[in-house]
Amino acid sequence: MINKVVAGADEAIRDIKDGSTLMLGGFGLCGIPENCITALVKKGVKRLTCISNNAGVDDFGIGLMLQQRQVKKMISSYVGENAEFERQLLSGELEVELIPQGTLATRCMAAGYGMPAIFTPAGVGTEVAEGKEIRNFNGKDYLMEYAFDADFALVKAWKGDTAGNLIFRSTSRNFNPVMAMAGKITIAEVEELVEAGTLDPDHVHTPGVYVHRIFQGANYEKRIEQRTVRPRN
Amino acid sequence: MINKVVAGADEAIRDIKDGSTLMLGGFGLCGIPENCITALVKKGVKRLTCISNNAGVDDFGIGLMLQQRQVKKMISSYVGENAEFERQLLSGELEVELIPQGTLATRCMAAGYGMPAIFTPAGVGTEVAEGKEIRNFNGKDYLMEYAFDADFALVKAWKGDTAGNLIFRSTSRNFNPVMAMAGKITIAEVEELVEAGTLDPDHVHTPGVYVHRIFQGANYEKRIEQRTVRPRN
Amino acid sequence: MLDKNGIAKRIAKEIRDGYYVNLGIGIPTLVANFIPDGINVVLQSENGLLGMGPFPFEGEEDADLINAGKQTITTLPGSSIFDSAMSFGMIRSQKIDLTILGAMEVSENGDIANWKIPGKMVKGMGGAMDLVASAKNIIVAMQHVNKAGESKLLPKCSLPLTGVNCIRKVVTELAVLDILPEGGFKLIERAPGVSVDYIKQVTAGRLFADDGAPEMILD
Amino acid sequence: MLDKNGIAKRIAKEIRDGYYVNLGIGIPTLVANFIPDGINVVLQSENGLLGMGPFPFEGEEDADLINAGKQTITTLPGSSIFDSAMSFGMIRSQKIDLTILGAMEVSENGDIANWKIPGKMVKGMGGAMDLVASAKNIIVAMQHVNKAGESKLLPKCSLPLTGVNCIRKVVTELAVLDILPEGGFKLIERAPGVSVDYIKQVTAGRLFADDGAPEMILD
Repeated sequence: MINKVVAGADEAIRDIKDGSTLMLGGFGLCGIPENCITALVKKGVKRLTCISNNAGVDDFGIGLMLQQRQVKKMISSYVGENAEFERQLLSGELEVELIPQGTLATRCMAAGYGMPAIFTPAGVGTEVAEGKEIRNFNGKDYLMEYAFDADFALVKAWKGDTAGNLIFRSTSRNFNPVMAMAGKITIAEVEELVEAGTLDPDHVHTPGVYVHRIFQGANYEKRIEQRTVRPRN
Repeated sequence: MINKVVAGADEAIRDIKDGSTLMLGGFGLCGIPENCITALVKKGVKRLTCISNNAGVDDFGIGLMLQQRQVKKMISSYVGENAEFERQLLSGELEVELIPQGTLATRCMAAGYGMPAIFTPAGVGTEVAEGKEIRNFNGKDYLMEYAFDADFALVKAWKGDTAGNLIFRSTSRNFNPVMAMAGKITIAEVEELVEAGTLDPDHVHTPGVYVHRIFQGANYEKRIEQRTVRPRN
Repeated sequence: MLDKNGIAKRIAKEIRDGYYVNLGIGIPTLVANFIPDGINVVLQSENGLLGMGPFPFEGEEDADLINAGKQTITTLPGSSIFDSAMSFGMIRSQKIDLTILGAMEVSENGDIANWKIPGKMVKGMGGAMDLVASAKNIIVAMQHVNKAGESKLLPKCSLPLTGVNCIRKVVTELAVLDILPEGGFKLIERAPGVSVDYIKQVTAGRLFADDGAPEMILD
Repeated sequence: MLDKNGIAKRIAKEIRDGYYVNLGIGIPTLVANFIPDGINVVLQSENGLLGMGPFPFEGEEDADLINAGKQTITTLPGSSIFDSAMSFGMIRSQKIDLTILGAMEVSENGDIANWKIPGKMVKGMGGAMDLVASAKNIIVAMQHVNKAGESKLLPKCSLPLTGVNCIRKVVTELAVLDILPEGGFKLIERAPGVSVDYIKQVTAGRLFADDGAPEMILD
């Protein structure tokens, strides 16, 4: 078996450079690569293009990179809940490309599956369709959307093994598996790193072939964005 | 939760008619819907189009339907190991469309993901490309292949629950999950049917939304096509 | 006139046994509270869950288990988890029977605008464009008029579109309206105490109410 | 001249530490037996397995665990299972470092024919067309001449093609040959006891062997 383990976040992101294009897994603050983000802030790389469904909040997630003005462009489906983001956007410091959430997911999947483009009806007849090829199949219009081309994918899993196999927990799965398949170099951080042979091959969500580097992250905060509860009777 | 349970194979396939298009999961004899096939032979429906990676052997799998001359057309990637198949093909009774295995899988996936067509390089420059649209992306040629349109998908899982969630075991997974997503009506037979709530939501391979009918099959033979072993020292 | 819960309650009557349903943020989320007994429904959350349950009891929140509104939730027996590509795959392939979402504007040919106001900070369309482009059955839950008192049911949307020719039904605090295949809003039901004339007054798009419309019955 | 195991052994020398490898049926399958110690390799089986292990011990065969040749096999620590769409997805996206497969004919511009003989029963291409269209590094393992004594290394394939301009290296019982980007077979190594002249004689395509070629060293 091929060993993918690196010592930690700093080593994992060692070759992420100014101007790199990154995919970052997660939905809101759920399932985000916390340790990789901390390491990127520490490293101080600039002019990053970040493909991520959301942009974090002011003091957590990608928001931390925005505070340090490390992000040149965000490609996301929803970027609310972030005052610094709004400030940079309105001042022109930050470029934003908003794309439908399903299109975002499927353009990742396309890269992972070696398909240069896919067809989706999302955005037909809207400004999202501007400049894009429209094609009719069986009476319905679809946009042709291209596979993403990202230098690195940073994903967060629950468990991983030394061979790079990943298992996600609950809805923290979200974009992580499709981004893991799509990065030229995929870096996985996990809450628990185990020996190859520990995970049931039938339970693996992301086969190790997609993962180039894996490490066990430290001190997961796993912040909750909207704590909603119901009273006990 | 929505209950998808039917009494057995006969009820599950009740509305499969002469001339229906079926997808059948499995690779070789591994992970094939044995009970559905037995019920189809008993029912005697004719002129079926079968989308399946293989065509079984003379006395097992789709071979049983071939014996009864129930199949009008096979859409497969590999159809060896079947003398009756060969006889019907050479006599013109049976029509065969051979397509690359990855194209077969991806055309199923396309249907399941609501994508009318996909691009693949498989078959470019070969007779598989005849009459198909070729498109160049980044200097490489791809064929445009269409999503399958099947009336029924018959799949076989290891465990399933009353809500239709499926878990596959080992390499008997193969085409089953992608076909389960692709059928207009998907029928799942399982070795063990359990109550909803028994399966870990993180372990489910095929969410119940894709499965219209589920039943526990009887007497799985699970025949081995090529028994290869090594000696104990 | 209905309050938000009233709108949600009325929409809940559109749900049939065996439906898979996607609920948007806001009033649509409330619909889950009014699904009648004996009606089995599975709620999809497009971040990757089928079988969304209620909020957790206090102290049982799980950071790994949220809905598309980023709220902590629970699973139910029979739930399943999947990635974002499969989630939108099942939306595109029309495995979801009913989608309920909010809107800023709806036009008489079924166009919807609900994601962007020029000149204001745009947060993004999230999954809305995928949902409206693919769903076979979409109900909009919204107020009949905006804060400026202007009708949100228009001949043509003035805001940037989310999707075209896709909405089939609108439920507001005043009325239930179908969007006709040939265009126009057909008044189906009036909220208690609301007159046809008043609905006409606040509906800028073509309104068909020739044969009147009954008052809705909510219980 | 090499036997089948010799061909497999020579090909095994092309495998680098950390490679993910797909082995076709026949001689390619034998390559697994000759992977040098200290070289970590993961074998992919395109029916949905990474980390293919050896055949099971007698009595431990599992009908649910087979390879693409439909043989009973085992998994290894670190194995993973996936569906056919993901399997070919990883093939198309070039996550597999090396593909080794058999052929009926190879042409001097890297075309390959290995699935169909006109007039004979055609069993199908299986995954071969996907593999040759996508893999970045493909080695063909085959006999230099067919049963009729005709060269299988041709200026142009006569049989229906499996893929075009995709083969980079051919290993036969007589030689190791690279296919040059500009076309033509370049003799890299000779099997023990085989002369350049003999290789020239049984290679119908253009052969470049100007500076001779060393005898291969297998151990």
